[in-house]
Amino acid sequence: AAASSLQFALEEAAARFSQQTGHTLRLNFGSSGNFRRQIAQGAPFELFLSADEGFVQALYQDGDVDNDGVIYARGRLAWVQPKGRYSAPDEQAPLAGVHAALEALQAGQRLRIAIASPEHAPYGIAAREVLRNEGLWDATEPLRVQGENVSQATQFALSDEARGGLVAYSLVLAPTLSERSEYVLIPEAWHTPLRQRMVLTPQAGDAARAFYTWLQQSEAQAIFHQYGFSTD
Amino acid sequence: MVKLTVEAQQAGPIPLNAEFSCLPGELLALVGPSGSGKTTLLRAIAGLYRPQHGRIECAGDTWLDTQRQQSLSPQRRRVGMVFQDYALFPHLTALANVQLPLRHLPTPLRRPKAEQWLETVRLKGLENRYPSELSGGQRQRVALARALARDPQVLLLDEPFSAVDQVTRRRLQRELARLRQQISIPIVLVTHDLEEAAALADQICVLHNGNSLQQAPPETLFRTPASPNVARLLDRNNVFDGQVVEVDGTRRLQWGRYALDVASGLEGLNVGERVAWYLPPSDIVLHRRDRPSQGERENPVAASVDEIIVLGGMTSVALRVPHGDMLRFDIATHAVRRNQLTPGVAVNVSLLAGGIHLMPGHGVDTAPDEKRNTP
Amino acid sequence: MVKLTVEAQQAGPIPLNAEFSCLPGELLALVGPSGSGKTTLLRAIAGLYRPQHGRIECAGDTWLDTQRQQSLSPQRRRVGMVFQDYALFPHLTALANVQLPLRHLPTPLRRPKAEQWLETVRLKGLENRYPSELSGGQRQRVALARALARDPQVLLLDEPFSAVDQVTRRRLQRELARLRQQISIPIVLVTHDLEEAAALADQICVLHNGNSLQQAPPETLFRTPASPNVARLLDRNNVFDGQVVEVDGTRRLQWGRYALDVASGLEGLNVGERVAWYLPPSDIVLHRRDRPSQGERENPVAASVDEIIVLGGMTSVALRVPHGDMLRFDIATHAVRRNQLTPGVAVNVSLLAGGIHLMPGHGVDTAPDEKRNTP
Amino acid sequence: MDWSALSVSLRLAIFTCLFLLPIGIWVGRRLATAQFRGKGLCEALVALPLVLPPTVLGFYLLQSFGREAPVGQLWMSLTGGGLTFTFSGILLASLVANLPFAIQPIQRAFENVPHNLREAAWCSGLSPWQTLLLIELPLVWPGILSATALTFAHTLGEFGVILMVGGAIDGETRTLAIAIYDRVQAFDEQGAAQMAALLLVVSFTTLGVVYGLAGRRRWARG
Amino acid sequence: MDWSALSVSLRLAIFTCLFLLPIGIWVGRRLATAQFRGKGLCEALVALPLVLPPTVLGFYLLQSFGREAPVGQLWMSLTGGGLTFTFSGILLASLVANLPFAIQPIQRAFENVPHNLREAAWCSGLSPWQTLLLIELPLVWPGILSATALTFAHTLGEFGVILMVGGAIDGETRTLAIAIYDRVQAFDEQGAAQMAALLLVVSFTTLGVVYGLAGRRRWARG
Ligand SMILES: Nc1ncnc2c1ncn2[C@@H]1O[C@H](COP(=O)(O)OP(=O)(O)OP(=O)(O)O)[C@@H](O)[C@H]1O
Ligand SMILES: Nc1ncnc2c1ncn2[C@@H]1O[C@H](COP(=O)(O)OP(=O)(O)OP(=O)(O)O)[C@@H](O)[C@H]1O
Ligand SMILES: [Mg+2]
Ligand SMILES: [Mg+2]
Repeated sequence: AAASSLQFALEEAAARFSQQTGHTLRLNFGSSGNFRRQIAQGAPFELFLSADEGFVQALYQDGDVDNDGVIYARGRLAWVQPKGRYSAPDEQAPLAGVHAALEALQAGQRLRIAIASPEHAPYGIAAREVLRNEGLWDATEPLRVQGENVSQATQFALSDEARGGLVAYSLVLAPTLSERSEYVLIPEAWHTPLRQRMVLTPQAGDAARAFYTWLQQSEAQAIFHQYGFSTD
Repeated sequence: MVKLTVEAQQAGPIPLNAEFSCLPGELLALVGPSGSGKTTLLRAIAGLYRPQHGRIECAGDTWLDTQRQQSLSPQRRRVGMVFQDYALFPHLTALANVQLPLRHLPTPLRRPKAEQWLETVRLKGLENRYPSELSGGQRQRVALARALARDPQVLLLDEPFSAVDQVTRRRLQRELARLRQQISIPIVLVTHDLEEAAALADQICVLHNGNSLQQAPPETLFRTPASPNVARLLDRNNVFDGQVVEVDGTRRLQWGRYALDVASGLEGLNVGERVAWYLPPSDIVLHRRDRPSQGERENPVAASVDEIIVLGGMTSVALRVPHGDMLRFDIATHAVRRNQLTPGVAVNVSLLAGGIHLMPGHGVDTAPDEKRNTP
Repeated sequence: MVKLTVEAQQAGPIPLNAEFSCLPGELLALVGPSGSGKTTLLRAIAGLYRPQHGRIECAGDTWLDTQRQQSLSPQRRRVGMVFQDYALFPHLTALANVQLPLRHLPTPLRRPKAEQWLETVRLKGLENRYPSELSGGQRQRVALARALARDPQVLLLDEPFSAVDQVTRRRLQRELARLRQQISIPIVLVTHDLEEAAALADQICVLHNGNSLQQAPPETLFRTPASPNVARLLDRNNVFDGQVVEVDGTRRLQWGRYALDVASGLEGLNVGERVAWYLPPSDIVLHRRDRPSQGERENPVAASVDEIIVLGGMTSVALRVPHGDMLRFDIATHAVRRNQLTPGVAVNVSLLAGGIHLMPGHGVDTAPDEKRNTP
Repeated sequence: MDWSALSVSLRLAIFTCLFLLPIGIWVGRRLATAQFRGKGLCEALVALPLVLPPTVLGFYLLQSFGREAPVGQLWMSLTGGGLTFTFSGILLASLVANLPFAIQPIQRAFENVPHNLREAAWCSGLSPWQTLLLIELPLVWPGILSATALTFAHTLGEFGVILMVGGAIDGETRTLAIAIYDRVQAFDEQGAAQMAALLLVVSFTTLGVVYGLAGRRRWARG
Repeated sequence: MDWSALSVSLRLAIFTCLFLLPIGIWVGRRLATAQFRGKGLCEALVALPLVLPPTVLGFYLLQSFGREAPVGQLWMSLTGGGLTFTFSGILLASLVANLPFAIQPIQRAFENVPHNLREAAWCSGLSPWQTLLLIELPLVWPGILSATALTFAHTLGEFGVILMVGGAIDGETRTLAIAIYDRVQAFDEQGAAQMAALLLVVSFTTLGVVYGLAGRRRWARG
């Protein structure tokens, strides 16, 4: 079970791992919150890669897993917008799109800014933090649309009505999206690190354990990096 | 006793106070004005309606006894019922409708038996029509066939011929008469056609506002109705008001200026008592112009022709007597021509003493007021 | 012309080949066996059914002309229709049902008018009942009131009295007769009750299998039906098969061993020709035992009593003549008693020459076989 | 408690019912009374919004509501505003998603109106319109109530489609169902339970009233 | 194409219909014919699963299906297995979620069966059971078909509840709807569209067949 933001990275990692070890893996992507709940109910997942370390820690505290796992990567936030429709994003001013949308609003045009739910989605919380820090949170209120998760937020960000959105960098790198979108990374320092933690569940078998170990090695770390995560 | 006996009493919502019985092989006609509770009583017999108080027995079994909280389900009562609105199953063909109550027969026998019943009601060829594709009378006949097919212990027919033409009706009536000889069960027939009741029934029970007023064989009923009310419900005219008098030492019935001879019934009455009386139209004899008629000296009454209505071979005649009452009777149309009856003509008639029927204890004015029907 | 004329032809699915007309203020009765298309024709007049070929005109307007592809909607035809199954609106009270067609009146007038109509059909006090809370006859009367309330240009009544008792029926018939004098519109009445048709109708149209066989005033129809088929549909018995013969230079009708005198109709026929003939029951005169009867020398026929059915004041008598045919007629019950008629007794009757009605071109065997009804 | 979400939910549910009922009555009546080829196809089409997972339906709607898509363009030219992420947008989506709920019960009800009652109404001089209003609608009333209840309840509970098309904007497109979902996802189970209780009370009251009304008819069939 | 997900979806839909129809017929008939106090309440209760957002409903079901919860325990003691994350679990959840779809149309249909037909059946000697089978069921057939179609289609499309209770386990609880959702989430719009097309074809065929059957009845009312 893995957070949906890991979709592409983990597929590649799993393929590589299977190739090397002969183990086959079944991957299940979805909302980390749902997974937490399901694992607490005894869902037959062996390894849980959460997008938010909070879920893993909560599981540990409730005694549903034996340890609090390890951090395997850190997520990065990126500004993404539909390709070619607006002025290209600028490395120096990653939030230029937000400002542009605010100006458009003054001119009477409403262009939406998409984020994931700031209440429960890790990337949404980070996005809120970024906007708060920049003093844009209240101003963007009428422009914000919220996705249930970061994937939906990305879809919103690329829809016709949107100026763009603050979403997971890992998704932006997805092959089907790259041709439709333009992006710029948000400096990692602007928000609390999106530490992603994984943990083995009590049902974990050999393959899962091996994969758990393998993921912490450099080859896997490189893949994560390639798909938009920070690693140490 | 293997007869059907029915007693039902309740105050509302449908007032009932009825009691009647029917022997096996006998046909009982329930007659009464629209809304008098005929359908309700049939439904009570079938177990579809439960009166507050009542007792129904049939073929020795108690079907309903409200005192003992006993009530058999409709299925266990084995009644064949023709509903007033047919209640055919719209999703089944005529044949399948009739086949349904035949489920006690082995499967291969059902179809031929159902076809036979449909033939009995003259619907051969329409077996595969759905009820919506049949005319009103055809539907009614399917309903009749379905009731007969049930092989019932009692047959309940709610105006089973009301929608069929006279010729077919006659045939179905004949069929019903034949059936009565074959299967010896009580048959209760609701009808508004008094002729039909007279022709078919062994017993007629007259209902009014849920009350059973009189049960008797047709002949008796038509000749000696229990009250002016019954007479009127039976569409008998010739109900009058008279007074018991004594003339030359014999009791007579004073009617206008006539003191009528009465064959029987006057003995028990006091002189001076007012009494309602009835004369069947068959006991009114018209005096012929050209020669004396039989019984001419019996209660001769002078009257004038008020109305002549020719109904084919028969003609209905209304005569007005001097004090205003109206005598009505039917005679053959050729007799009307022969006697040259036209409105206004003065004629003499005899009121046969043997036919005069006294109904003491009832004023003529206790006529059925249909408004009492209402809640 | 302001009369109603109807023509309808089609081969299927319901075969029709009918033609009839009705003057304003006139009442036309449609009679015919169950399934003969009476309801279908009324529906065609009302615009609810469209025959393949046909023409309907009323009050000078063309309501239907299939040749010119013209057809008025039911709303614009202004017909008052009593449906055979009443078709009351189940969600409206009796009063509201009757109020519905009164929407051309100003609102405050509707309610009193509707109440008035309900009173006319003797339903006062039941205004606030829903159809499901009424008896069959009460429902039918609501339907009648609703049709009358429409203030129609033509009144179409599909067995409007079939579910009401005889007394109420009589009142409603009287009401209808009164109405006819007030509003001068054509009235088409479907009925299976021939007496009703005879009593109420100015014209009767006999239908069979969708064909209109004859239209005529009742008296004419009952005395001179156009064919044995019509006679049989009208429930007339006394239809026989005879042969034209010449006796002593005059044409006679040979019937068994009798060569009957016939008042008219024989002239146009050839000697030797077989011909169906009919005698109205009113033209059969029973010879009295004690003294000679009038017209005794006219076509005397010896017969034996086959059947005696007492129906109240009247008795139906069937006599068998030597060659097997059966003569049926009604006489007063007291006449039966007087003549001591019982089954088996030999009697003489006269067949009045003026009543004998010849129906050349038809064999008696072309009887209506209801099986032809079927598709 | 999230009152603005409740207000959005209620407004959405009420407007959906208001718009959908006439459509349901019209389409249901057509499907019930008219006989034409491909009727089965039409009926299946009506049921389609049921088949697609809400988010997928929402996804397709989102795409077709966009500025470049035909529906969005049409709307743009009519009103000057966009469809996605607006109340109008989720209303339109909700209309599509609830089509089957509105039409099916009404259609079945119309199928059960005996045809001769219509004929009797015509013969009483009622125009087709008056027949519809005075005769047919009262007779199909239980079906209409059913449709209203189902539509209302389903709109209150609908979440995937609304979220996808609306983007959960506070006070505009964020419904109570979305708010509850957010609470659940944020592991605020108590808050979720409270809002769910509120939702239940609202729906329950509405449904209770609706069915109470339906049960009150005094007349009976047949 | 995800055939195993299709198979799970079809199995789920078919079983849901199979189990739910008898329930729908029984409850619908009771609600239609019996007169008792609190009937409106019962009807509202039946409609409840509609009101809750699917994921919220799923959440509550997940909790009550757990090993410590009463339903889960009962199931455990009956079968020895767990309910959550198994096919039985999503089937049970689907039964709950589809209750209103199955009951409502059938109830309305039963309400339209004239009572005197029942009486005529009893007088023809049919037991209440036979009356149900031979008279009432054929008459409410359109309603049953409606219920089947709605239930079938809705089960195919249902996603929130199933995902929550079933956890999207391949070949066991991962339905086509979930697979489509996953494809959408992964921005694989083409894959999603293909699967959605498959889903549509399946449902369309089923619905078409169902409504085709419904349209075939030759008899008419009234
Ligand atoms: N939908 C239909 N399809 C085929 N035939 C039909 C259909 N409806 C009626 N019929 C047939 O048409 C014929 C005429 O029917 P109609 O109702 O006009 O008869 P009717 O004279 O009114 O009979 P009744 O006196 O029994 O009411 C009947 O034989 C009937 O079976
Ligand atoms: N549900 C009801 N509630 C109250 N009164 C009713 C109800 N159903 C019928 N009635 C009344 O009960 C009385 C008896 O009805 P019933 O149907 O037994 O009459 P009936 O003798 O069969 O009349 P008809 O000859 O007209 O069929 C009628 O006055 C009718 O109005
Ligand atoms: Mg009755
Ligand atoms: Mg008819």
